[in-house]
Amino acid sequence: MPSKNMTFEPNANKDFFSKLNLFVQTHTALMAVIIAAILYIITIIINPKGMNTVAIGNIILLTVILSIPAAGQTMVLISGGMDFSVGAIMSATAVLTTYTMKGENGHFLTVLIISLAIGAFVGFLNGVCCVKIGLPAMIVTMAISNIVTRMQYILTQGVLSGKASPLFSSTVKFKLFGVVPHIVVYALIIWPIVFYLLKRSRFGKQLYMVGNNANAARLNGVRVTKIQVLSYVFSGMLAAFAGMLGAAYMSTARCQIFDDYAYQSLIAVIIGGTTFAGGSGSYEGSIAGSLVMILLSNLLTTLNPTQPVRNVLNAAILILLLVLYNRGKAVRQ
Amino acid sequence: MKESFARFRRKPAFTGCMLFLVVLILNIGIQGWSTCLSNGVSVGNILSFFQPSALKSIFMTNLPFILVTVGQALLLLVGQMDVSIGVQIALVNVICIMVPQEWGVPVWVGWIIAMLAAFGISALCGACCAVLRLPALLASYALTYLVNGINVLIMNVPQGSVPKAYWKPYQSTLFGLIGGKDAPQFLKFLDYIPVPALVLAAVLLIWYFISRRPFGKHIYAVGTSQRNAFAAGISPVKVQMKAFLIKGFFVGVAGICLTLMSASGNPLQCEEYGIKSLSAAIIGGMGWGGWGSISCGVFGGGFLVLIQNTVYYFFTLLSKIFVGFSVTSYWQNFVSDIIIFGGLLMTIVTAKEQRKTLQQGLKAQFRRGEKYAK
Amino acid sequence: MLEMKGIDKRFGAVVALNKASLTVKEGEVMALAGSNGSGKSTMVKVLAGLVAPNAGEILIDGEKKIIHSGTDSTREGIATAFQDLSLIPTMSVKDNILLGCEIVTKSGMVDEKESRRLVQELLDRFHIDCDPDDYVQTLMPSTQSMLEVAKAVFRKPKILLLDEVTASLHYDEIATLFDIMRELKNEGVSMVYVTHRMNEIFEICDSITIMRSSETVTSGPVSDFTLDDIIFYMTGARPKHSEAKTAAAEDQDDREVVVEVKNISVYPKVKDISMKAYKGEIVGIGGLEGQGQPEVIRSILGAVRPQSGSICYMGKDVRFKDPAAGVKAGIGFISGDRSKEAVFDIRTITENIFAGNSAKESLFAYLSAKKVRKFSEDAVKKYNIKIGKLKDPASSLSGGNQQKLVVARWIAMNPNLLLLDDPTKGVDIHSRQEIHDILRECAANGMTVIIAASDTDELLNISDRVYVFYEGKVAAELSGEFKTSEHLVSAMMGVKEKVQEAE
Amino acid sequence: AGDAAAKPLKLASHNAVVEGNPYRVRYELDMQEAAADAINYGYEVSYNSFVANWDQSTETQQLQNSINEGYDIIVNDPVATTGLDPIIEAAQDAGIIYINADCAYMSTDVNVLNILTDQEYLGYKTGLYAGEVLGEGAKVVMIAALEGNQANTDRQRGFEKAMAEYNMEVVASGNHDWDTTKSQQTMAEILNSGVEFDGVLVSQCAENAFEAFDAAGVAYPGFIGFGDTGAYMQKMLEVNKDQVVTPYIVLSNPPGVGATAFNFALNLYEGKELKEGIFAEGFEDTHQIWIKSKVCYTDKDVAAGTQIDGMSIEEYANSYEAGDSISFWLTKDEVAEQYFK
Ligand SMILES: Nc1ncnc2c1ncn2[C@@H]1O[C@H](COP(=O)(O)OP(=O)(O)OP(=O)(O)O)[C@@H](O)[C@H]1O
Ligand SMILES: Nc1ncnc2c1ncn2[C@@H]1O[C@H](COP(=O)(O)OP(=O)(O)OP(=O)(O)O)[C@@H](O)[C@H]1O
Ligand SMILES: [Mg+2]
Ligand SMILES: [Mg+2]
Repeated sequence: MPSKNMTFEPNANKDFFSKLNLFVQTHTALMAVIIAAILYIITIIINPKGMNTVAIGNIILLTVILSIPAAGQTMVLISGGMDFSVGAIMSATAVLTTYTMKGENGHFLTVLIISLAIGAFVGFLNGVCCVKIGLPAMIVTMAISNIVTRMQYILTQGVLSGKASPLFSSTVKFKLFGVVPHIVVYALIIWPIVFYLLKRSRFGKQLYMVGNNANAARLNGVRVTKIQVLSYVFSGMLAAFAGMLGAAYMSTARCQIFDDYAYQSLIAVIIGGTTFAGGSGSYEGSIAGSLVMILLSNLLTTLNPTQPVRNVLNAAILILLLVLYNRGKAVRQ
Repeated sequence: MKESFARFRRKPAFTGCMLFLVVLILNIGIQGWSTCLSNGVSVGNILSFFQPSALKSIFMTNLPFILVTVGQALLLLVGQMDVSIGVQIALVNVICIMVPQEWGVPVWVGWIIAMLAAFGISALCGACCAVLRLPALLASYALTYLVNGINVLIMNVPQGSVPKAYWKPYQSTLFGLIGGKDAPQFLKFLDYIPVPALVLAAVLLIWYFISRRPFGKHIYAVGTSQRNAFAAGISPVKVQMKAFLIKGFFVGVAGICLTLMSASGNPLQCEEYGIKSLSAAIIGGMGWGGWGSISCGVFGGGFLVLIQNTVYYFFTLLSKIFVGFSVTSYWQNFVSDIIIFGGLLMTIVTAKEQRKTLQQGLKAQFRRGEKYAK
Repeated sequence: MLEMKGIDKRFGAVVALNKASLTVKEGEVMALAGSNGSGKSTMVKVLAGLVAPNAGEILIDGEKKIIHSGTDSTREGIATAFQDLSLIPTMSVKDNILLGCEIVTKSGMVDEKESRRLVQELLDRFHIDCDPDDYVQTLMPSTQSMLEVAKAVFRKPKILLLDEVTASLHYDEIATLFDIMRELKNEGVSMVYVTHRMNEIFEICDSITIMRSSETVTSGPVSDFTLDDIIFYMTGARPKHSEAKTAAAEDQDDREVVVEVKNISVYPKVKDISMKAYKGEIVGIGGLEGQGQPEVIRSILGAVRPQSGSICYMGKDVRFKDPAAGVKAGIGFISGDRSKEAVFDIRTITENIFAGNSAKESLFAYLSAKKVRKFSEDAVKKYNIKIGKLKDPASSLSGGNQQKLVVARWIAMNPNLLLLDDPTKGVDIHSRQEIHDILRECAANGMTVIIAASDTDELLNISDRVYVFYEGKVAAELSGEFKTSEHLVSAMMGVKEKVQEAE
Repeated sequence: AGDAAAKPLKLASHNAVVEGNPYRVRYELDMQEAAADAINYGYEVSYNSFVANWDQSTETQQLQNSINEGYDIIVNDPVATTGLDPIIEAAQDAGIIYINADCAYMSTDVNVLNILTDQEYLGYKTGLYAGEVLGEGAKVVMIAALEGNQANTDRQRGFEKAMAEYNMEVVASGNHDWDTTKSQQTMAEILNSGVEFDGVLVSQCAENAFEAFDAAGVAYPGFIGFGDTGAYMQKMLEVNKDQVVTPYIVLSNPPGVGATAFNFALNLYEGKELKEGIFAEGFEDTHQIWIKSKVCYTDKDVAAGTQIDGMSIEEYANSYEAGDSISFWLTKDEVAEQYFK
């Protein structure tokens, strides 16, 4: 039976843009790295002094912190959901960390266990509401994150109190050879776990299946609800851990300190090629996307515009990035 | 009667309406009780919710939010959304104040320019979401930064004022408008009709006429399936752009109402309306794309507004019953957020109704099929 | 009247149309035939304005036309009933039919009264039994299909495109449809009729155009073609008439019963169904569409909960709480509704083949990339699936190959019991044959197969024994000498007495 | 205290925001304390607080509700500098004592008392000390608070005045919007940019800006200020323990200003009259009373062993929680003595 459907187009002299577009769509992670590189090059062209060990260390540190909630966000998006509560969970565990540690060493394990439990619980709640009950993920995770935020205030009465333990802080902040911050050690633990989950376990395979076609996955014997709820739970736990690292980085933590990470992580993940529709995406893309977000902010500071102009520029660049990657399909093909 | 109620139960606006009514009754009760405790029991106090001044202040202060929620509902209908809707109101407000102040033109000219700005920014958002087909959530989030920046560039600190001749009518009741104490007393009942309520009614009436045109059908088609609408000869891009422009109209009116309420300008306000209006519309019964109606927006917006009011009186009441109980805002916010979450959970009820409808529909068909076969 | 010349269309790397052409004369019904993925629907969509061709031209009445959108298409007098429907489920029947051509009063408002009258007229003409105010999503699939056609006809087209509209229609509905088509033909309307059902081509069509692998291979009056000719042009090979294997019905009783369904009912369609399947047997389920076949199959899998009755699997009463439980117990399920229930279109071919394995074993155990690749390479080879690269998305495959992918996914897992729900729906003859061969081989190796199929010939061909469902009950059980087309069809129509007499 | 004859009095405190803002949290706590303290003057004050979450509509409605509820005193820290004229008129018509605190209310159409902290002074004082330690023509980083906010504008005016006197040059700038995270992030990004500077001028939230130096592992700046939290005071003492590494300034932007405003209200409630000439120069038409920061010290004062509230500076600094900012408020008697006839 002749089948020519799969013949690949031999003459490749199509116009440059459609080729570029195809490249962007198929190599999203690589594209994110390229954009990051472009942003960095622009930064140091504008300000050659910007290329220094301090800056590089800082960029690594912030990228690692952002890449952790982005990991959870990636899983949730792949499974077809969306998690807006990562910011609130991060803030909550950050506040909890400083509140419990009170600047003394030795509370790490307690804090870790409680934080992960909180993350898992909130993630579970998100999962149940979005998946089992079937409410719109964006709205429900936002509503739940509001409640998480209120709990922070009730716990601390809104007062900034306590401090991360110096030892814990130093495991995040101190620099190897004056450049590489110690936080990479945490990254070396978390990243492989995430890669393992997504690429080398049936959980990952099922996650993609569920996100792509939940109905088919179910009839194929996948426990769809379980997988989706699990993705929210993992997202909650990862965010919880990121909140602890954030607290170590900031030393002190007020309520709502990391709320912005909800959007930040979402955009990072999207720039990394994961789509809202679910079923596709990769964690390497999300890490690269995190790097783009950090370098973008760095570039804007280098340009040193006034706050309103900075906002306008930020918007313009974000839209540009979205145009590059995330245009929906046209109705007419 | 029973029939029409059953039909109503299957409508998307059902939960929104029920939630709204429940909170309304709660509000009337708690507010009345709270007032009784301070001023002694009397019919007037029990129904203190209906005092002209109380009614007026609810409408006056919350009209912008409700209008914006209606706009958001319209966007949800065509399968879009706009979280920058909040800063857009601030933009309108800023222009309303700054244009007359800086250029010395009459106030109403400023308003027209502000309206045009609302259309312009909505068209921009529409261009991003409908024409360029960017994910609406992220594109409009990016626009939040843009509009915010523009607002501060136009007006760096809160300032300005509106002549009393403009804001006074907005902040009065229909009775006040026709002359207040000088008006004939038999028209006193008009005191229960705040002017902002009339504005709301007018805007909804305009919408009613728009929705009865073919466009009113097209928004559902486009929201449910762009491809199928396109196949039927409807341009999804055009319909979505139109929806964005109509939303621009809502935002413009909302911004002017806000200006009349505060009689001044503030570049940094209402930002959270973007997300809040989205939750409100969902609580009101909207789905993503093609499911719901404008009334969902009205009910959802009203629900959130009344929650806030009810919680205020609830805590006041507590502090009156338990002497020495002092209210910290954490608990107030906590309680209202829990209630909002509860409201969201309640939307499952509509989902259930819809499922039931589907089943009933199928059952009827099936029976008919049996008859047909014989 | 209508002429399409040299139409090219690529979707990314996939070539859907390659210099395809087609000509329709006035007042003629032209059949557009071709195996799955040969580009029929794409041709139709080019005319409907949904697909932008990369090259080629469209002539209507000799004039060159450019069709950019549904509006353009309507303006040129073209109306389309799509294979995957174009109705809006959340809108009422009335609004759907009038969508894009609303009746308005002078003031520009929609004239609801006049709309309802016109729509009611149309519904009567098509014998569609529903209210103009019913929401489309509450209607049965067959009614929706009819509405799709009615909607197209309402536009009073000069050219009517019907893309596999009969796939889910009942026989009486098809008769109504053909009547209307004849009427339209007399009015001079040209029609393009896409179908996989060969008998329909001979019944209603005047001419035929056959496509293969994105190209138009031949066309001419239907009278010039025999069935074998058509199949030859579609597949490039003459069909070999393989003889159905009949199992000896007598010695059944001492074989092991793998699954036994006892008096189950599933609201609303299944009322009281009992059936059993023995080890190594292929059991067919026949019947008109909507008699409860999918529900029964899904209750065995655990995807649907029966209200009453019991299911006995491997000698034990079971009640799987979800398909995952069924799969764990060694059941596999293959659905014919590829896009909704089987294929993960944006995932790679590898992942699609491995999907069965992915679902089964422990969630967090290590899975080597090599193992996954080997698994799928083997399956692709063994089942002769035509692919580009293993890393390509499943959507790059033609429909028939996608279906083989799904079959391979489960066969490779060697399940104890394989359930198939109309697995060859819309699959071309050639691929169908291959899938049958695979199933026979598996059954010979001891796998039990239960298969529901809408095509009677296929059903008789593949199965050892056939249960015929009618109105949620078993109307007949056919095996041995009773397994004939006549018995099957009369049972399907609910003509019970005859069958019983024969038994 | 606590006599049975205490007169019941209802106080409503309205706020633009409380959550997420340690300053406003303290503001509320101080007000609560002042309200409790009023028992000594024969008032049993029931206190309720309402937060508008930066929404003027909510603010207006809550004020209207408070008017309907018959509160005696309303102290408002407003969302914006204008926009409440109608509601203030309504409150005053109802015989309620309405006082504006902390953030200025700038409308001239209504007669409202504004009890504010002298923000210009904070900027000016910091700038002057920076000039003193860094010398003429120093290069500085300027991290301002929230663009478009009145207090920020006033402070910047003070900073600029001092910078002009010492010819200082701003080589990098940013905003922290009173957000501690942002303060640290902005400082970190400025450090990333590799720009060279002598000192850092920051409009509060200095502790987090300073934290960025720690995180980046670079040498501390030649000056930092001003800050007002426990964390800041303690950190600066620790850094400069053995020798002065980074000269700094501690200045209080007292959250207690709301409590002070309440005590103004109490005096007004008793019918006392304000003295003449107490309004800030140039702001007479908006009736602004600027309260100067009472707590102000630098590294030099630490070396000199200056005492605050009868404590050494170390003791004073350690008496604050990390996140707490320095606060004080004027009692009813102090207010009466300084501002009333
Ligand atoms: N949107 C699309 N994106 C990518 N490939 C597509 C798309 N639509 C169709 N194709 C591919 O184009 C080819 C032709 O598809 P088409 O739907 O026209 O086939 P068909 O003849 O209608 O088949 P069937 O009988 O199964 O309906 C197939 O290989 C299909 O996979
Ligand atoms: N039972 C149902 N099944 C399917 N869809 C429904 C059902 N009920 C309502 N809808 C959908 O919800 C939409 C809104 O319904 P509704 O009747 O409330 O709209 P409306 O009357 O136009 O709105 P408004 O509230 O502004 O008067 C309908 O157009 C339809 O798409
Ligand atoms: Mg209606
Ligand atoms: Mg087709």
